This record gives sequence, structure tokens and C-alpha cells, in this order.
Amino acid sequence: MVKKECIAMLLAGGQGSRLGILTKNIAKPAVPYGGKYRIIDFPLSNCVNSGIDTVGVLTQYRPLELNDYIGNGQPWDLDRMNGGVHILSPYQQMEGSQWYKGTANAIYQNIQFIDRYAPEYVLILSGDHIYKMDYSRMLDYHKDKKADCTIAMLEVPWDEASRFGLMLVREDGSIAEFEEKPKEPRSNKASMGVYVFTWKVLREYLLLDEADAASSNDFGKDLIPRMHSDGRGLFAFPFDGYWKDVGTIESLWDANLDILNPKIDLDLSDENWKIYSNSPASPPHYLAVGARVQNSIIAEGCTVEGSLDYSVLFANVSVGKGAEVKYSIVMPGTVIEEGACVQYAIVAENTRIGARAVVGECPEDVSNRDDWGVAVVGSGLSIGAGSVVKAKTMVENDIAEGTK
Amino acid sequence: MVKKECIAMLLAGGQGSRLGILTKNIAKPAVPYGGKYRIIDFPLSNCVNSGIDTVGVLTQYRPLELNDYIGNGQPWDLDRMNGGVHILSPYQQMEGSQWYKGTANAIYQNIQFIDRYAPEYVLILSGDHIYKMDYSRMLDYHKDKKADCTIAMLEVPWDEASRFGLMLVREDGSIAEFEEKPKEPRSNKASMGVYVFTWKVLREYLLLDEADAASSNDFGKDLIPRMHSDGRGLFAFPFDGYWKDVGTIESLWDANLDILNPKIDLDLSDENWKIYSNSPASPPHYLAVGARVQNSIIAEGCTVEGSLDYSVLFANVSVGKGAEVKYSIVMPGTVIEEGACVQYAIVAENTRIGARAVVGECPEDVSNRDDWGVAVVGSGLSIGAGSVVKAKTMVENDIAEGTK
Amino acid sequence: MKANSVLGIIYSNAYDTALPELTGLRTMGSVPFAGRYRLIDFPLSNMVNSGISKVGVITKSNYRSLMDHLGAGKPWDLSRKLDGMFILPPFSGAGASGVYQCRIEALYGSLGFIKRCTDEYVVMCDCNVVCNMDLGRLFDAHRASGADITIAYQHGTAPALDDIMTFSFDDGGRINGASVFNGGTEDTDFSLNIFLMRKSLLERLVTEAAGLKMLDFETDVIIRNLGALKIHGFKADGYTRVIDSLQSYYSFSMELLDSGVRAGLFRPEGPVYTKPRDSMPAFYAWGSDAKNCLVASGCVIEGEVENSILFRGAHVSAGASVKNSILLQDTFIGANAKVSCVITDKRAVIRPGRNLSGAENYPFFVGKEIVI
Amino acid sequence: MKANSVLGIIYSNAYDTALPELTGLRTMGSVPFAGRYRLIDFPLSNMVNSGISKVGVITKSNYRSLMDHLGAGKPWDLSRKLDGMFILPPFSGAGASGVYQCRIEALYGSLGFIKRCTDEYVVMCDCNVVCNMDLGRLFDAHRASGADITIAYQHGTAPALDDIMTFSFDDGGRINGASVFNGGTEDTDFSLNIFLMRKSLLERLVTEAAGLKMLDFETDVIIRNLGALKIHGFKADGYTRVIDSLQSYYSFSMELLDSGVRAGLFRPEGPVYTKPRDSMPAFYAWGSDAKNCLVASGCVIEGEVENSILFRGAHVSAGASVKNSILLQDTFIGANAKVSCVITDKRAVIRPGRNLSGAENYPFFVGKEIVI
Repeated sequence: MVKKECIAMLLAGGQGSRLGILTKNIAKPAVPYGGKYRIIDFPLSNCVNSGIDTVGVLTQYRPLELNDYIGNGQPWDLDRMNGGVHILSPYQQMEGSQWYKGTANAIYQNIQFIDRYAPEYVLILSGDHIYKMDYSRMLDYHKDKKADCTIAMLEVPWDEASRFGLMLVREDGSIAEFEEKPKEPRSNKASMGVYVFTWKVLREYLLLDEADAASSNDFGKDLIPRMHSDGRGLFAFPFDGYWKDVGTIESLWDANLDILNPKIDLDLSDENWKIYSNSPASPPHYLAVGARVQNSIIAEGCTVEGSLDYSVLFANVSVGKGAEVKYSIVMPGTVIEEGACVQYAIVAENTRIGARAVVGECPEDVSNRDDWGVAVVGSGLSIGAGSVVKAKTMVENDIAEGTK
Repeated sequence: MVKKECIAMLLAGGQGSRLGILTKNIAKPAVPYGGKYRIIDFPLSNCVNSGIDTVGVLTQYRPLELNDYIGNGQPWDLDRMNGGVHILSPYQQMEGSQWYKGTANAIYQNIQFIDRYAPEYVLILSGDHIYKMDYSRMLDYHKDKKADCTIAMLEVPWDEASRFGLMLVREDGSIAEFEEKPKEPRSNKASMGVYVFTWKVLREYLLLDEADAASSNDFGKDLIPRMHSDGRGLFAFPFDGYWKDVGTIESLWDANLDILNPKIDLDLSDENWKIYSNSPASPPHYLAVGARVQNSIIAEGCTVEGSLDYSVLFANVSVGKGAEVKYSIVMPGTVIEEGACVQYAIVAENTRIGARAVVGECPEDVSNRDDWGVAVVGSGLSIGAGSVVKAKTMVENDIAEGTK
Repeated sequence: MKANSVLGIIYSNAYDTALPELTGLRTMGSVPFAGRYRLIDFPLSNMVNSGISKVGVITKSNYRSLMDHLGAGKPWDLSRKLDGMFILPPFSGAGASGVYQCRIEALYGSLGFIKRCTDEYVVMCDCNVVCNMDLGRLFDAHRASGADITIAYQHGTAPALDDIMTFSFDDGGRINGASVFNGGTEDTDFSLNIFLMRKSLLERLVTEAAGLKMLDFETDVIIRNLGALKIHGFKADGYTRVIDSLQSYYSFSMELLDSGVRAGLFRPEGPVYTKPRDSMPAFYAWGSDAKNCLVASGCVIEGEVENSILFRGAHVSAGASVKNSILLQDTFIGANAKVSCVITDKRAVIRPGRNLSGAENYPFFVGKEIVI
Repeated sequence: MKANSVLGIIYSNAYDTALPELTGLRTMGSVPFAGRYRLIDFPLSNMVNSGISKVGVITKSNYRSLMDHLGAGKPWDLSRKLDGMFILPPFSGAGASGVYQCRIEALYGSLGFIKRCTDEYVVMCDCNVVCNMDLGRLFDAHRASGADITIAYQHGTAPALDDIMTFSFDDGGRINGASVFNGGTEDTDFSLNIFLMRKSLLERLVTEAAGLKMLDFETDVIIRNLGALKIHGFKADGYTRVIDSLQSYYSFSMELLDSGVRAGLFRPEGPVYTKPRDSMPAFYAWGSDAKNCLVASGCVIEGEVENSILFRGAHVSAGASVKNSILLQDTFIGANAKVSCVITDKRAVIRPGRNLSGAENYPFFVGKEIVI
């Protein structure tokens, strides 16, 4: 096994329960985004574009679907003999076995995997964020600072700061103090959950953390604070591009529509920082004679006979005659029949929206603004012809024809 | 996902505890065999040579090492975009999770994986046997017989028959009766643990078997007998080549030395049925001026200065001046120092046999023949200079210099 | 078809001269088609979808773009340790580096490769024939008839190409008459140049023909042997088009705007694989107006598009109008430009305000990287 | 070296003429060496081990065996979606298929490929130089000195090849004098033809040289530019051998029977990758007598072997004796045959009882598939 300077460990995590029905059958990193991507395409593509060719994906929830999507890693050029992408689920050992307890425990259980590559540095990533980042620059910064741990940091608006783990940073970039979601933030410098560790040091702390019965075995809550109190070199690496947590329905919807907003700095067509994905073999999409498409993106294999406004169509979606799709995200393989209306909604994969059905509501049509929210239809469902799905509804079962 | 006619599921099983120290750090299918192979190379190569390009490897014990060995499947030409080799460990589901209970349960837990390829047939294999077999002929037989399940069958010597699951077979190849390790065998036709199932039928029985709380969820004990009592079409496919279970130290030793026995029908140099393996990048081996090698095989990267009789040297083994290796299996990376003697022994990987140490005994030098057996030295150990390891011993810890 | 039983052979330069505009800098195999494909993707996908795992691609000239497209064969899952895809550049003999003159010579030059393969059968395809054919059915028909050679054919107006054979059959489907087509518009049964036979037979036929300095596969090998060999036809009944000119390239492309025609070429059970570009989905801006068009990923549409095919990365600026046209990869149409009945090659640029117009039966062709 | 920063270029046909016996049917790159390798494995593994992920292999002629060996590049982990290995066959221009005459023309013919690569640097190697060199150290030296070009050199007797440069240096390591070697046995600092420079510089130098119809890279590009460019030397201090004849091929091979020499070529931190053959380990029968020999997998030894190198699949029958010899792949030595100071090419057969004997300074060569 040839030594690697830096390998990445991606915490693909649990179920992502705040995404409700969308993660019923798939792990959160496999949730579709942006017309042809899945969330995990972003950290994986960032790795490859940063020259990191070895990625462990840690998951214990629905690894099969993730495995299915990632396959042998070829779409990301990660089908390597030495290195490449590996899905790591918990496994049985001679002395018994256990599920991953926390983020640090998940890495602890895979020390042997990491040791195989004898890396000098380990990059810890999460599978929840949409962003483009050159990790090699962060790694250079880590080396320049001779840091033990470097944390990627983003300045967030002051009024949102209390939702984040915050850092007080000295002039030299070193971290003076941590605050976990404080009520009265003293900083707006938030941790992005992207860490570079010197492996020798991290390995030592993983063993310490595991030995500590009181620990919840979490990087942010336990391991990094322990390093900090031991006086280890912790540095913050500033990042100022687009970064979005897509952990909720609302934020997933926002993040998709951000692609259509010219004022937002997220360029998916940059030839020098491609986002790779495992796309189906579909022909180009077809716009019929009656189609009307405005400020939208459409993936391959779609057929559009109706109208589209400010929306994102994934592969192989069909929009029937007279159907309208507005401010909505329609995931692969879904069929929207004639005259149906999908607005302010997320429709999951392989769903059928029957003729003249109405899914979702415009905010201005809802009398009490608190009742408004994005409507969601789960995958594989059938919404009967003429039925109505109100704003903020999360549809988990088929809806019969004409249900209002 | 393109449909596959037949996919294979390889039950890589548990720890293989009868191999003791040899499976302390590795799953049984990863145990080295024949100078450059691991046991799993045989079923995997058989699959590829039979035109089966999709293999699920089911294991819950030490999947990491197996993963490490199998990598992306490239050595077996199983690094496919569609299909290829996949390690399948148990995983967490929304409704909880569990380890594999029995062989049938292991397949049950992976129904989703199999359904992805929508196969007509599923080949069930185990990872415990050394044999070369064209599964495509067995599949043709299964189709010709319009069978629901076809079981590969081997005639064993009558005096050994009671150690096997036996079958009474009618003239048309259909199975009349099963006997599981009977005291008084009425047949010498043993099951090899290789099954072809029509997937539709197997799927149905997996669900039935899982629903049956009294079942131990085993193919041989539960599922196949149930199919039999339901009158399903069960056929036996005769096989008459070399086949060896390598589940014990003695049988592993035997199976290795079988390669050196010209009377035994196991040709590993057949260009038309290659056994593929993941070999390290080592230069050719070197025989020094004082070397003496008789009836032995030597893998690449070895250096031999001593003498070798009826032995198997794996890659990168070194045998010092005046050292003797007789009727022994020496696994990769082990160093046998000057004047040491290794006889009737299996020495695991990366072990050091100190100068003038003696490992194992000749059967004729043991007064009570029952005290004789193959000596085994575990991986990574150091046997001190001048120390003595008796026959039948299983060394699990370092031995200090001069211990007798 | 059984794995490892059939070797695929593709001629990447078949009938290059029929399409000089698009093959000036590339092989017929690397001519773009249907918005995101190259012509070689169709025979290659047909082979892979039928279970063929070893394909030799015979090249003659201009094959750099083909090699770029095929790479190590990964998109077709043909990057293998055993089997896989093999590009066969023109080496006619030791030390030399000649260029093949004809099909027999090309096969003869690749005979070493063909002989080393252990497959029992061989199937050969040309790149100017676009179809989505289950070669397994061809194979089954071949075995059922007990023929020595089976040739796929189509009924209709034969393409205007040299050496295209037309056939007549006996009642059992055996070809009992064949001639090389010489123009004419009446319907015939004409060869699609998809040949299936035992590999050993091909080896023998090619060695004999080369020894006799025969040059023409159709006349000297097939037609000559109609008596001695049992040669059967296999009628292609699905979508099948033979490109014989820029006009037919244009009309076969335009046909794809019909959903029925598209369904024939893109069958769910026979996906067409191609090299991915990893560009983002197509973007339609506010104010764009697109209808009856086939649009690939990576396109940006700000203006008007109608009855057209846009390949990956094409850009139609605001105020521009594209009608009845085919824009190959990365074509840029400047603001307020008007194009109608135009085929633009890769990376062509139509400057703002330009007005280009061809005719439906005689499209205007703009060459690769040309700036107008 | 940073990923994606250095492009590797390998000349597979470098100095073919120095070894006519072994390059009659193959490139220098596909000449077998050290029991299981081909010469190209050494520069290719050096590049891969240094983190280079994109390698262009320039070919001129006889490259079919090279293509067979390299396949899709998997053994070197160079079968990639992005980057990977690219075989650059001789296409000198659109439509033509000329054969490169010289290094400049070869580079010029590959300039399109080189320009499309996004790497900042380029390193070039020849296949007749066998070494296990950490190119990362060459790169570090290049950056530390601020040189425009760095050339690896060795101190000793220069090989008897055309156009080998010998250098003199100033105190800072810059080459201040160079000439093309013209024979002689005194020790000099001679070029290993391993060049490292910015890719943009190479593009400029090659374009200029081709424009001026210059033919000789060494004289016209390097020596001419000693004043205008800062060209530094990098002394190779590990195992390095330059094959210049069958005699040196034989003596460099025999040297490998010395464990110290082997340790220099096969460093644990720089594994040498090659195409696997998946043959079983070597088998030594009862009655065999082998000593001081290097033996690859797949060999069967029933007779006597001494001071020899046996490539994969070689077979020494009972009663036969092989001394001071090199048996390439699948050589068969019949019963009771005696061979001494012989090099047998691939699949040569020495019939039972034959007695062949060459001299240590003039080995006897038996060609590929020859039966004696």
C-alpha cells in the first residue's frame, strides 16, 4: 500500500430526520440536488479537484443505496487500485461490535482503515453541505501554521450566528475560544464542520476520547474541546464562498433555487472545478411545441409540454400539456400529468402527479403566513387526478383521485 | 441498472474458528493458499471464468481486511460500473438492524441488492473451498431441468460420507431425499454447498423462512428442506474435479501440499481457467548459491539461501543460510533465519523464525502418533533463536530466545 | 448470447467520405449525433447491451478525436483487465505504418488481434449505421438458421453509398442473390453491413481474400461465396438509419424531434452510453423561448430556439433566433444573430447580429471553430 | 510533487536501434527486463510513485506489443476518467499518418495533447534508462535552483549511443558546457535524457525548433540554449543503467544476481508495477538443481539452472542445463539440452539434447519463437 499524504473521511451520518420523507429510503448525502447531483457529489468532487484520491464514507444508515449511487467511484475518478472511495459501515469484531456512537467514534472504529494509508493528515468532512472548496489550500494553511487541527470557518450574518458553533479567532488565525450555539454570540465566525487533523495527533485523541466513558464521542462537543484545553494548535481557515447546510426541507428548497439566482455565487458550470455525478444514460431533453420555460434548469431525459418557472427538473421528468411547475424541485423520473400544478414544492423521485392535481400553494394565497411552507411529496407515490395538496404538507402515502 | 441473467452471492461467513490463530486478524476466505492465492480467489475466479460478473460477498467479520484484499475487484476483472464485486455487511435500517443470523438470513437481508440486478438466477457460494468449477455448465443444467434449485454434488469416499450433507438422487438427477451427516449413510453423494436458485422462487422462500420464528435461517437445515417438502424441483449437478474444504489446520495444510502431488488433479497453471489473485508488486525470487529446492513452489520476492523440500513459499519470504523448510507452508513476508528448521508446519504472515529455532516435528519423531499434528505460528510473531515449537502446537504469542 | 462467446469489431472510418464536412477532422465514429452522442456510441452500446465484453475498434486515419472520446472505455464498462476495448491503429506489418485501403486489408491488418481472441463468433458493425438493435436476437437467428454468415438488412430505399449490397432470399431466408447497389429509389432489401459469423470462418475468408489480393469484402467475399456458404439475412425491424450524406445526417437528426422516432432509438432496455461531460443541466433564462427542440446538458438558452437540436454546451444569446438547425458542442450564437437550416460544427461562433440561412434540403454548414 | 502539477512523457521507441535483436518486433519500451518487467515499467512506475497521474506515451513504430502490455493502464493505476495514460500514436497531421523522425518531430506531433493538459510542469523519460528514481527529488531540486530546465545525469562511462550529451557545471550546478559524446571510456557526467521543465517552456521550444526545421533536441534545443536558459543538472545517485547494446543488456541483467544491485532497483518505497500474468508460483521438481538465479512465476524447473534469469513461464526440462543465460517469457528448454551464455527471446524452443554456447562478452541470441 503506497502511503498517502492526506486522506478524507466523510461522515455521511445518519438518517437526516429533518428531511422527513425525503430520507425515508436514502441516506441524506444521497438526496438529489441541483437537477443532476446528489449532496455527496460536492464533498467528493471537492476532494478529487483538490488532489485527494482516497475517501472513506462512514455510514450506518442505508449504505446500500449510497453504495449503489457511488458504485466503484468511477464518476468521480475514484475507482483506484490504491485509494479511491470506500463505504465504511460498522462491522463485527472478535470482541463484539457496535454501531457508530458519535462522529469521533465513527472515525475511531476506522482507525485501521486510515492506518493502512499511513497518512500525515486526515481531512474530516460531512455530507450535509453544498459548497465548492479547494481543500489543498486548507491543507497548505494547516502545514504553514504547523497546526494540530485546522477548522474551516465562515463568517455568517450576526443575526443567524447563534445557530452555529462559533469561534473566537486571534490575529494569527489560532482559535482562542469556542462557543456552541450561544444565545449572545461574541463572534460571527462559524465552523463549517470541515477539519484537517495531523493524523498522529488525532489518533492519540481518538483513543483518549474513546477511553473517556463520559464523552459523547463527538468532534465538536468532545474531541476538539479536549484538544483545545490541552493547548494543542487549533487554527481557523477562512472560507468565503457559497456554503449551505441542506438539513431541512426549507434549506434544501432554497439551495436548489439559489442555482437560478444570478446574485448568488454558486457556479456549477465552472470548467476548472467540475462537480461530478453519477448520471443515468438518458438522451437530451425535449421541449414540445407548447412548452414555456423561464429561469429554470432541465436535466437530460425530460419531456416538457407544459410551463416551467423558476424550477429545477431532474433527469427523466415529464411535464404534461398545460401543466405548470413554479418555484419547485422535481426529482428524477417523476411524471406531472396534463393540467397539474406544482408550486412551491419538492416532489421526490418516480412520483406521479395526476392530471389537474395541485401540489403546494403560493405564499400570497395563504391567509396566515405561518401556515405557509414548502409542500413535499415522497418518492414513488401517486397523487390522484384533481386532488389538492396544501402548503407545508408532507405527503407520505398515495392520495386518491379528487382528494381536497 | 442493466438486468443480469445470473449473479453470485458468496457467503464469506464468520470467523472460521477451527483455523484458530490463522483467522485471528482475517476472515477465513482471506486465508492465504497455494503460494500466491487466498481462498476467496477460487470462487471469484470461477465466477469470472464462468461469465458471472456480479458477486456480492456477505461477511460481518473483519470486512476491512477482505475489503483491503478485494479492493475495487480489478485483479479478478470485477471492477465494473454495472455489477462487479461488492462487500455486503449488515447495516442499520429504519426499523432497526441485526447481524446475519444464518446463511439464508444473510441473503434475506440483501434481497434489495439482488433485486437491483433483477436476475433470473442466483448462484450461492461459500468461501471455504478450493476447487475449479464452470458454474455456467451448472446454470445450463439448471435451465435444462427447469429446476427451482440445483445443488452441486460430489461423490465422496463411503467412509467419509457421514461427515457431509448427503443426497439420494433419482435417475433424472432430481433429489429424492436429504440426509444431514447421517451415522449410516445411504448415499455417498455430498452437497458442495454450491446452489443455483431461480431467483423468483428463492425470494419467496426467503420471505417464508424469515417469517418462521422456529427456523435457524440456514439453507441446508431450513430453506432447502422446506422447498423439498413443498415438492419444488430440486436437482443435483454432478461434479468430479478436485474439491477440498479447508476449514481445519490439517485440511489447509493438506490442500496446500496437494499442489505438489502430481497424482492430484488440481492444475493451477491451466491457461484456460486461471485463478486470479491480488499479488504484491515484487520482483522475481532469488535462489542463492547454496540453495537446494526440491518439489516445492516459490512465489515472487522470495530469497532462498537454505533448503526446501515439499513446501510452499508465499511472496517475499526469506530462508536463511543452512535453514531447512520441509512439508511446510510459509505465508507472505516471513523470515526464516540461518540454521532454523521449519517442518510439518504452517507459518503465518510476517513472522520471524529465529536462527536455529525448530518449528514442528516429523511424524516419525513423535513417540505417540496422537501427539503429532501440524505446528502453526500466528502472524506477526517472533520465535526466538534456538527455541523449539513442538508438533501440533498453535503459537499465539512471541516465544523468547532458547525456549524449549 | 453467452459471455465471451462473441467478439465485436467496429470500423470507425466506415464511409468517412460520405460525410466530408463532418469527417474532415474526425472519423465517422466520432461524428456527433442526437445532441450528446458520437456515432460509435450506437454500435458500441448495442454490443455491450448484448453482453459482448471484447470489442476491437479498427481505425484508419483521423482517429485522435475518437481516442479522446473512447479513452480507456469506462463509460461502456469496457475498461477491463481481461477483454475490454482495443483500439486497432493501422499497422499493416512489422516496422511499417501503412494505412488501410479497404475492409479486407483492415481486417487482415488486425488478424493477429482477431486470432488471439478466444471468442467463438465475431460480429462486425459500421459507424454510419445508427440503430438500437438487440444483437442477441441476431445471434439467436444465426444459430436457429444454421447459417455460416448472417447479415442484417433493412427494407427501403438503399443509401447512396458505394458497395452497398442488395439481397434476394429463398423461402428459408437464405440469400440467393445479391448485387452491389447502383443508385435508384425503389425499395430494396439492402445490407446494413452488420455481419455475424464464426471467428474461424472470418479468419479463413480474410486470409484467402488477402492472399488473392482481393480488395472488396462485399463483392469478393460475400457475393462470391453465396453458393459455397449458407448466408442468411436478418431483417432489422426497429429504428435503423444509414447516414450517406450531410443531407441525410440533417434529416435523420431532425426526425428525432418526433417522440415516436426518439422512442425507437432510445429504448429503456438498450441504453446508449457515451462519455460524460459533467456539465450542469441546461439553463433557460428569463425571456427565453424554446420549443420543439432537443437540448443537451450544459446549454444556455437566452434567446429563441425552434425545431432544433442543441449539443452539449451550446449557447444561444439573448435576442438570437435558432430555427431548424443543429448546433454541435459548444457552438456560440451571439446576441440577435439569426440562424436557420444551419449545422454548426464544434465550437463554431456566430457573431452577434449575423444572419445565416440554409435550406431544409441543403443545410448551411459552418466548420469546426469557425468564427462568422 | 503536487497532484496534477506534472505531466509525464515517455518515449517508447528511444534508441530502438541500439538493441536491434530485441526491438525487431517491439519498441524499446516493451523489451523484457529483470524476469518479469518490460523496460517501460521503470519510468512509468517512477512517475506514478512520484504522484504523476497523467502520462503520454509517444510511439513511433512496432507498438502493438507495447499496447498489449499497457492495456488500459490498470496495473499502474492509470486507468482514469480524468488524467491517466494516453498512447500517442504517430499522427503527424490531419489525415496523414507519418512516422516521427526525431524527438522534436515526435513532440511536435504530440503538441496538441501536451497543450490540452493543464499541468504546470512536464518531465520526459526514455525507456532504455533503467532506474528507480524519486522524481519528487528531481522536482524539489528544480524548484530550489530556480532552473528553467533540469536534466538528470550520471557520472561514469557514457553509453555508446548517438547524441548523448556530456556536461560541465559551474559552482552553482548550472550546466555551462555540453557536448554530444563521441566515444571514449573516461568518466564523464552524461545525460540520462530525463528532462524537467515548465510545460509552457517545452511548448515554446518545440514550436520554435519545428518552425526552424531543427531535428536534434540535444544539439538544437538544449546545447544551443545553454546561455539563454538556466539549465541545471541533477545527479542520479541510485541504481541507474543505460542500455546501449545487447552486451550491456546482458551484463546489466546478470548484475541483478547480486542482492545489493537488486536492492537498488527494487526499493520498498518505489514498487515497480507491471502487467500481471496470473500464473502460479514457480515449481521446482524433485531432482532439480537451481542456484544463483532469478526466477519469475510460472516457471517450471526440472533440470539444472545456474547464474541465470528466467522470465515468466520459462520451462527447463529434466536433464537440461542452463548457465549464465537469460530465458525470456515462455522459453522452452528441452530435456538434456545445454545452454550457456544464451539469450532466448519469447517462446523460443531449444530442442532436447541441443547444445548452445555463447560467450559472456558476446552472448548467443535466439530470436522470438525460433525453434532450434
